[in-house]
Amino acid sequence: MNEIPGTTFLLNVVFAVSLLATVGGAIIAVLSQRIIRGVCGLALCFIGLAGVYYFLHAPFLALMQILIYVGAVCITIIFAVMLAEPDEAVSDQSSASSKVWAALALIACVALGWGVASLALGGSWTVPAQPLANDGSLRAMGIALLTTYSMAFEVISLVLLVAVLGALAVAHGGRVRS
Amino acid sequence: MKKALGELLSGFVSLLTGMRITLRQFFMKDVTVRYPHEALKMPKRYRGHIVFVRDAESGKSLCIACKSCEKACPSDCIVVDGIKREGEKRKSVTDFNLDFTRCSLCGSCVEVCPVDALEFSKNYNLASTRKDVYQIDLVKRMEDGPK
Amino acid sequence: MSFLAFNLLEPWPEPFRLFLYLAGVMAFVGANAAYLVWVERKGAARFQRRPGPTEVGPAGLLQPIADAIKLMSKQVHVPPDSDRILFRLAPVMVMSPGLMCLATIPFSDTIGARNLDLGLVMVFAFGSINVMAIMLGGWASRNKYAIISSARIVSQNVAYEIPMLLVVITMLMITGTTNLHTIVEQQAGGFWHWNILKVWANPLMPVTFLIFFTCMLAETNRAPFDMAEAESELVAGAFTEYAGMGFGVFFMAEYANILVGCSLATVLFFGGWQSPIGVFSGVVWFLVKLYLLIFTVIWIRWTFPRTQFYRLLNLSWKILIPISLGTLMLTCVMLKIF
Amino acid sequence: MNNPTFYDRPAAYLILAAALLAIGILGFVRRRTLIGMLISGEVIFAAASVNFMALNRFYSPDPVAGQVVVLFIMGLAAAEVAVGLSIIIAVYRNYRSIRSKDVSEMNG
Amino acid sequence: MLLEKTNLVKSGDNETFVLNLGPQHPATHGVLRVKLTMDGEYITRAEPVPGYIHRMHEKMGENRTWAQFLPNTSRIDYLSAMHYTHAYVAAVERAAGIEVPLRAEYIRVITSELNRISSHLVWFGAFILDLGGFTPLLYAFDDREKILDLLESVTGARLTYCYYRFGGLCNDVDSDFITGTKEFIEYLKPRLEMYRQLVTNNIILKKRLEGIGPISAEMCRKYGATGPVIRGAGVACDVRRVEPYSVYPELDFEIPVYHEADCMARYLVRMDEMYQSLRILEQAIAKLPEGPIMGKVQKSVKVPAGDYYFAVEASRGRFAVRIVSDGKEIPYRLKLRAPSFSNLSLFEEASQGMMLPDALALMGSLDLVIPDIDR
Repeated sequence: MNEIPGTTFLLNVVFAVSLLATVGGAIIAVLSQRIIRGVCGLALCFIGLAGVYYFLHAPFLALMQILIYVGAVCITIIFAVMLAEPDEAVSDQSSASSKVWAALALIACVALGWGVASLALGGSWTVPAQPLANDGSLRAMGIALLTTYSMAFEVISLVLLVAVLGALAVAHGGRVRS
Repeated sequence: MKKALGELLSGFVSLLTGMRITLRQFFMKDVTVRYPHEALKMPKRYRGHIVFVRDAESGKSLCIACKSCEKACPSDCIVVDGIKREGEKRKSVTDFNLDFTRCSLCGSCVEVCPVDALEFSKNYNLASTRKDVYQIDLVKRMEDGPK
Repeated sequence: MSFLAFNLLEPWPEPFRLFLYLAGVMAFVGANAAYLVWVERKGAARFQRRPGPTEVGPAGLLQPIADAIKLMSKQVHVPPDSDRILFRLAPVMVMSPGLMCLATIPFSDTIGARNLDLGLVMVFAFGSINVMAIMLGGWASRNKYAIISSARIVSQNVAYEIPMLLVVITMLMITGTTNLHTIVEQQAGGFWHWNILKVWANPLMPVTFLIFFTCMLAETNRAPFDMAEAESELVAGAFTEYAGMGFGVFFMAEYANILVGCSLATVLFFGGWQSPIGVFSGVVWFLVKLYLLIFTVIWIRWTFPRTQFYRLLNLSWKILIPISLGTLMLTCVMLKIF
Repeated sequence: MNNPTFYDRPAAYLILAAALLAIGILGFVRRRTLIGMLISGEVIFAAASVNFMALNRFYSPDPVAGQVVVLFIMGLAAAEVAVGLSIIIAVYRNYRSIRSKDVSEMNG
Repeated sequence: MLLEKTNLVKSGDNETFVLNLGPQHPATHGVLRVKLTMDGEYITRAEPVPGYIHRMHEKMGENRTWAQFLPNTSRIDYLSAMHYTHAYVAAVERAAGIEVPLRAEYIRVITSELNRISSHLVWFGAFILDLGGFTPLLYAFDDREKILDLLESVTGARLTYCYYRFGGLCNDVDSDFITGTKEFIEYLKPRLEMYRQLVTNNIILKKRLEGIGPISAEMCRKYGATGPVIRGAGVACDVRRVEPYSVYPELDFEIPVYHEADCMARYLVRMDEMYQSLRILEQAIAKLPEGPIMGKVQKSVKVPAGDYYFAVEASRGRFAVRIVSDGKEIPYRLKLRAPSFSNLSLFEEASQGMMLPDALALMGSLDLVIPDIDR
């Protein structure tokens, strides 16, 4: 570790920023009126999450998070927003009954979050006696993907292929040019 | 497949040819004239706004205020006035106003002039932010003029 | 400067290094973005046999500063119907990938902001943010031209990311590492060791480079692939509504991205800081290669007309992706044989 | 505090995951458009990924397993988004709306 | 709600939006507005809205003497001013029965063809600019500058020449002009070859123009499109051959015709026309006779009552002047038939279903000059 005392503090700050970005981004993602801002919030959430992964000693995952989620998923969603333009109207959010429902949903979700968090914290996790020999690097991951998890890897590629074909089929079906 | 590859190759060659040409131009001399620092000479027949021809002997205008130019002008931008002075055969000009904002530089006035009293100036630097710069008084201009 | 900050600061604690290299990279990107505009204008002028900027400073060298002052003094106008937050966020976002990506580029053996094991992945991860920024800018403007342009940017970038990543995977198979520093070290000892001439690993290596270069042009929205701001079609595309420094930042980001792309090409294909004769390697060689590539980018821009949008996509899907897949396969086979 | 590096404690990550889950479910309930629901779904996925990573990091002997699982989740999420969005576009083409309410009215 | 929505779908409501291309847009080269109804990037309807710089040239003609209208003729299509003046002057000459000396006719042909080359060079540059290539524009302007210098030395103006007069010309050409023109011919030939290599052969340009924007001969007839547009549709329609005027019958030149009817065909027609103009220039200079440059004309031209018509081949197609005179010193009616207007009017039909960049390539290949449309 570093000898300079400020380092730990700085890293803590960076971690806090990541956490804040993740949670804040998620809140923007689900609560903003305009869907396009929601997508931006999602992107922010993912970037924050990348930071979190970095602190979890998974830099490759952090970069993949940005590459796949921000670079592909968010952009695809924005693209869909452009095509379908689903700006939510403000009016149907403000009626009295919907406010009640919103409050109920909020309470339920907070309770859920609380419950899950306390379960997770209160659970008795077995700490392993000794870590495995591999270091969790990209190399180790590649080897694992092609040996231990080769079946899952194949299935995932199949799923992706089917998803691409399915998406093409579904999207093409609606596109009948006269 | 072979055809497609051939097309790809010939297309690529055409791109390289284009790049070769522009690169050759890259090392050639500039063709522009850096205007405020150097200026081109106006050709003999350049049609600027009109000015009076100065009589070689008297140094005065040849204009006889016949108003042909006023009539010939398609844009009505010339106003001429003259008086007949004592002891002179012809009228002489007292007022010759050119409204250059309306002039289309067609040269009708110069062509129609019976005594060839008008010529084109070589003045092309006519940019201004004020409109009254273009109300050119030819008589005054000749009197103030250097030659 | 960033490249002074490496060995000198090795014993220094991480946060200070972090801060210093950030400042260095920012200065480098800023200076380059500003002066590449000058280079571009001078280059364009030469190709068109004009003098280019001459009035501000000797040979117009102060022109970028004059431009910046002019842009900054302009009103920052946000169109009334636009999405204000996103409209202002986009120019900020668009600069960040250039800065992040450059942090991992090794300029020489000792000069480099950060030697990351995942350098190559990082460049692509942060490079993808750029698309989102331009797209958001276009969308937030609420201008029809800008929205068309946004849609184009997305399709274009998605289409060209695929062959680019395929090429990069080919490179990964040859180099066996994502550490850019190591990749350059592998290419030491003369130009015949550079990856572009590694024909025993893949006889189509120059073609691979061409694909990479084409994709880089498309990803950075450079002519002949500048669909995003095709001025004769979409006025200024996604940047139509931006005035003053907002536009200036987009403009600079384009050059920052070119800088990153050309740096990456230098590192991957041209042996980074390695000298072509095997001795006297150093940062000079990196810069020479980098700026030659940038010059080529400018040269291409001032030579060709713009492609059509669907031809651009066809080029990617029908030509570049099959060929890059082919080179990938070929590399697999070649690496297995030898 | 005996351990000042709070980024090295599992609690932070587990709470984060729970919070993301709650936010995601809230969004799933609140959002009225299909795209909004898709976004909320992504947040829930993120919660799951964080949990996997955190538990893997602190309580598992194999540092690779968690990463691999999260990679799989990413792949699945990408597939989900691709299919989901194409369905949304198809729905929009046919119903001119992507609100879940409007679309559900169309049954039959 | 349900019914409403399904109705919407059934009535063919697609995701169209209206895009105003212009009045200020880089691709329209002036103040032309085209109202585009777009489905994505596809144009479902393109409605040109001209008239932003209408200057009433025809009405102006009815309010001034025959000679006073001369300056106006250079300003209708400012890029081919010579042809327009030629048409007007020749119409009046035909009406008033004025003889034009042979030397003047040859000089008219020389200046007209120089003007045609300069006009095509501007089009060439602007067209490539429309397609996103900037550099050829400046090369073309460099060449054009040489033509402008030549014409300026004769006429005194660089754009609005107003050089022809009833019965002849206002100035004679000197030997400098003749040698200058000869030099220019030799200069331009390798330049055109350079353009062929740099632009015409370029794969990107070929892909952008070949098969794009087909305009059949039938459509040209329907809308009265002339010039390179109809010649690109396979019809060898050129006023210089169909209704010969001036000394064109004595000169040997070809009418370039392409049958593909696409943007590339129109492009190639114009590029070939520059070669042909060079050929005409060579011959006309070789044949240029000595003699007067003005015929016998009374001081103020009087046109006998009647209805007269004269057409010339301008750079953009057939330009015709119809004058109706009641014997007074001002025209009774003056009708200008401008080629760009007819060429633009087919844009609406031709651009249907095209993508925006293709439609702009089509518009560029029509070579529109906005003042010519609006007059």
